[in-house]
Amino acid sequence: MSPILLAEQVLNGLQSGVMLFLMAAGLTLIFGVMGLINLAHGSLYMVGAFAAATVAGLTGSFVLALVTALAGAALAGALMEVVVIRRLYARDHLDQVLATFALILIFSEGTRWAFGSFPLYLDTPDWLSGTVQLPGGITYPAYRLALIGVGLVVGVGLWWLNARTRLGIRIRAGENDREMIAALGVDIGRLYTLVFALGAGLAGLAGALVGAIQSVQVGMGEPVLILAFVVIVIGGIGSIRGALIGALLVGLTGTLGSVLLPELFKLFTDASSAATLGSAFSSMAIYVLMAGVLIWRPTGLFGARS
Amino acid sequence: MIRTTLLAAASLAATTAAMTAAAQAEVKVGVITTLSGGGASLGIDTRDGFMLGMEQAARDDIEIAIEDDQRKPDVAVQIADKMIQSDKVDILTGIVWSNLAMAVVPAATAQGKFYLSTNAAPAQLAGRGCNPNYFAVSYQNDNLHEAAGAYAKSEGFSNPFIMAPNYPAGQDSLAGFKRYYEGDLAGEVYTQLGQTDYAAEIAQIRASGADSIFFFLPGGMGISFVKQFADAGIDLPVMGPAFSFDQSMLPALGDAALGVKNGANWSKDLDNEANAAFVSAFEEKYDRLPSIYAAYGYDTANLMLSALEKAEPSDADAFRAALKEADFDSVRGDFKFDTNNHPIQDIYIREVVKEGDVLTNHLVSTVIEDRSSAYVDECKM
Amino acid sequence: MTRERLLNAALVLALFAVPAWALWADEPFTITLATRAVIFALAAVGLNIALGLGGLVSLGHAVFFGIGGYAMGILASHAQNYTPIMEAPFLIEGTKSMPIIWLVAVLASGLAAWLIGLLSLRTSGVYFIMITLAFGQMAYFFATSWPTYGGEDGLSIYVRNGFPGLNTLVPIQFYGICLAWLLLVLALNRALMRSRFGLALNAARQVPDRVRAVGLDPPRLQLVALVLSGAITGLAGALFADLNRFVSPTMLSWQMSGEIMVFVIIGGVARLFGPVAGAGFYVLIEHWLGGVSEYWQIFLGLVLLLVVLFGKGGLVGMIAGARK
Amino acid sequence: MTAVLAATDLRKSFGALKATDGVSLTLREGEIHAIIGPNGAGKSTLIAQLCGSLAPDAGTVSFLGCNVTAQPVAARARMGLARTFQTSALAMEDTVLQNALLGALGASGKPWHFFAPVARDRGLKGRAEAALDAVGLADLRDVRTADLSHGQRRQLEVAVALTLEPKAFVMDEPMAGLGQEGSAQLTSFLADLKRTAPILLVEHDMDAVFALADRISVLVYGRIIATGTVDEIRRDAAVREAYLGDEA
Repeated sequence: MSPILLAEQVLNGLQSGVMLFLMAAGLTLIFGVMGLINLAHGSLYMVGAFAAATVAGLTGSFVLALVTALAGAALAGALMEVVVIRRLYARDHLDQVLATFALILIFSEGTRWAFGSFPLYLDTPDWLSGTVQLPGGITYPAYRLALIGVGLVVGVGLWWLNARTRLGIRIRAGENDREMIAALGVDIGRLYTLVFALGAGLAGLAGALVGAIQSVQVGMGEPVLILAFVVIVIGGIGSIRGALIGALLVGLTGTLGSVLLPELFKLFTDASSAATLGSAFSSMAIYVLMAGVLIWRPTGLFGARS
Repeated sequence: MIRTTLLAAASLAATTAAMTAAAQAEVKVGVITTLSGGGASLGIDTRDGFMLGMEQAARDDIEIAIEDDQRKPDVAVQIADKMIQSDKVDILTGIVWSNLAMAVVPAATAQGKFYLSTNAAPAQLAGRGCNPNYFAVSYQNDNLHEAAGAYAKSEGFSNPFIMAPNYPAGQDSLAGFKRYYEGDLAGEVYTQLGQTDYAAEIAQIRASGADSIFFFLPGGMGISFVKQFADAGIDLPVMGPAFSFDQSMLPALGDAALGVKNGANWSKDLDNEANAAFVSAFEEKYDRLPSIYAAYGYDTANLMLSALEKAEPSDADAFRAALKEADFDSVRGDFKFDTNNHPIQDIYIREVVKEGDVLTNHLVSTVIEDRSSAYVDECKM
Repeated sequence: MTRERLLNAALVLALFAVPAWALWADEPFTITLATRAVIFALAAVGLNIALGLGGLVSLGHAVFFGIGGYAMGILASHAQNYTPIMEAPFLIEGTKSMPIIWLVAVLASGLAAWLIGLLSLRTSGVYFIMITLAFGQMAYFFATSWPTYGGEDGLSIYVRNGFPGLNTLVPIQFYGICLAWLLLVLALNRALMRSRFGLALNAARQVPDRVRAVGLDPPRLQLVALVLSGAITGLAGALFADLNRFVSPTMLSWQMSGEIMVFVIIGGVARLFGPVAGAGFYVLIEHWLGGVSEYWQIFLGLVLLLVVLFGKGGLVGMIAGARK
Repeated sequence: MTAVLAATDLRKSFGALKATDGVSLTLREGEIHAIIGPNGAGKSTLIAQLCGSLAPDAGTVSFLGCNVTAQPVAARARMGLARTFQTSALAMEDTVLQNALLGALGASGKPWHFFAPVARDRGLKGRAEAALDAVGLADLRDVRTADLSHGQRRQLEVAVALTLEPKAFVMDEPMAGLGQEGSAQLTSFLADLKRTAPILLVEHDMDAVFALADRISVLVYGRIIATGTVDEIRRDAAVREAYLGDEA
């Protein structure tokens, strides 16, 4: 494999990692602050994609579509929090898993009921179509490059929010001591709704961004959801930094695994079987990575030690 | 809603029955297809095409039960059991997916029921596992991939890159392509089932020096790949089976699909009377263009009706013979069954074009005439 | 307690009455449906040992269910095709005999549970949920892409496997086998809950520190619980595969794990008959709502949500009141 | 006289904080050895190391003459080291008797019986009931633990420890949250209990400590600044300084 191709694959891995980060950041934030495990996070991703596809179809504006996706998913998230989620904070993980599993069913079939069973159309904007030449002779799709950029901007934004704003201080306080900040007069209910909406908005944004290069359809959220869980578990639940590192690790492992493993098997067997075997093992690669990390560090790379 | 629900006496034993006709029905048909969850669009088209055929015939002695398999094999088996045991159906049909067909068909035919496939037709059931009561009205799974292979050969491509998901239908797909193409390959890649990001594969394609691309990625996978491929700025001819470029998929694909050549055994501009009538009737009734699944569903209904004209399913031998005659006007033109109960038909190449604002397919050429299936000799029947 | 006993008795009665009614009314499909409920209940009883008694929230029980299924599929398909599974170093042939299949299913899924437990029990809480999910996904993807036994297409067995003296193709007879297993396992589960092991495991869930302080080792107790749990769910998987005469990777999917968990929670966690009530309710709802609307899963979701939010203790808890 | 339980130069740091800084102490046959010290002195960390739930960075713990530094909690418990917890660690959903049975079960070392009901296990039951009798909870044996009063839970904690027929007790603030009457009761109970096995007592209640202890060690900032009899400790200058801020 040529160095250029390898470099391009590394970029691909980064790009998929960055998108996973958008999902994982919300999940890990919600877990860190509220102690809630939210399986329905993938549904918010789907809501974002559907909102974007609808708005883009009506107005033709991609930027407007993204804004709607973010706002729409944040709104859906806030609604979800107020109606259902806030009743779950005091419950154990088991109840949370089941209730949010139920939410997946409701969201998925509800979306299908509203939008039909056919995939929707959402495309990249003209000004981001085509490719750009990167140094070293790499040809790379402009849109994917933009995705990496957006992911980094969100990452920096989250860091800024966390470290430099009042909201961030409250969020960190909420992670450490719930009773204390309630005693200090912070409206903890509103803080939770806000955090949940923030996480939901990020998921919606990811859904819209990825929806433009994938298929906008019911059920699109679940595979991403599972990957996002893998990411936050690897990174350590509650840690934004862990989510970023975990997302990049998972993105790179997934992409490079699917490229390199078949090459590896070609050393032992014919091209067709190597392709089959390589694909079989690469599909398990990230889960092996996760199991490995947990066995080595039972609370993830950046998780709080018990 | 086609179905009515009867709640049986005990609430612990609710039973549904579905009917279009009164209780004096003489023939019962069970349609098992995917109506909810991912992949529902294919099942809905199958059902709508099938029901269009049934409604045109307007026979009140045929009772039809339709159930949603949720694309889950165990649910499909459960429904089949129910239809056979409780509803006492004579004929089953409607399954979209090969894995569901493999779960249902062998057991159903073993119990003496007829199964007419509106889509899935896996290799096992065409070869060693063939059964006199099993008829594939659609095709044999490999056919449309073979068409793409034949097209690649006729176009003089010498270095195609081929790709499919890593599961039996995907492996059959690439085998089908290679069966008719026979030349060198720039690369052969198996992706993951359900994969949504193809950046890595696209980079490999770019680096491989391929002169064309063949891929089989059903459902959302195909939409993702085509969009991403269009963005990658690689200017190569693209081929695939009809599934990813079918009418139900095109709106989600957008202009990215323009110009793609796809292997099919039906197209809405196929020039025969039955097809013209079908297309206009479907559009009128459902207010959308028919997909290839709708066409298969419609043909299946008409094949079944033609056989019912001649015999009752209770007389299995006579009914089987009547089915085998295929005495109906297929929307695909000439149609007959080979010894393994799979069709012998022409296979075409279509191209995705734009008619006004609407994306659709046009016929380009006939690439294989009177194609049967690769497994016909393995069928001892 | 008496109300719970009454409910349990009613459930057992229903397990006999429903198929009896179906037999009388000539509704064989109701028997099939009841068989499905009984098998799901058995799988959930298995999970309930880990989850209810052991406090191990496993989102990977589909692995054991699927391994049981594939034990049946692999053995029976080799017998069906007259090809041995292995010739060297010694000959292993397929079989169509249920008792042997059950034994293999129980051993294989128990072994898998032991391996998964050894690695997973290093973690706890959400990490445990997620690592079991990860093992489930590994098994799922492996089964999907491993072509030898059908991959995504799965394995179809044309004729149900045999049990000496019975015709398993007759729905009521196969139901009888499944019901016998369920009742036997429930009896064992009841004994287990009252045994030394049950006492220790129950305490290990609530106060692991205390259990350590009296000289017992919570992870070892939990590992054994997981093995028992996995083996029972594996047995259910073998029966489920035999019910459908078919096995595929869907049995290994995370949705399957979720469904088994749903049976337990709707029914009532750590309640002896919770899984039975939950699985019965689920099959009923699925069947009934599925007949009402294409979008029945919305209603299923709503029902689940209501049970979790407002029905503490699941169905058994709602009907029979809080424990003790 | 040989020590039943002994710590030698234990050290444990969390980052820059030296929670245990070279602690050596012994627990002798027949005595109550109290450990006192202001909040944050490192008492809980010390207990955790003695009982095995926390591994020291350096130093050794020996019990009955064996070096148990590397042994986990359960192994030390099986050897006869019984502890009670500061906040009751009891199975709240279970009955009083079941909690006591758990202790007896742990002492038996045989939890791998899957079918025989515990309720008919004479050996275990006898042991558990004897322990409940000893602390005066016999009448409440079928009450759910969650329904016990705070004081009763403390008694149950002791009962569970008793079922182990231990060679030594480690008690983490057994008086905490008890009223005056409760404290007095427990005090007299512990005074008898030390004949069964010596007690390492971590306690805030100074009345109880001064009434019970044969020896006292004072822990400040991870170090033992004094060990001695009640009178010696009362007079100790360093102790006065630590507690009262007196200049020596």
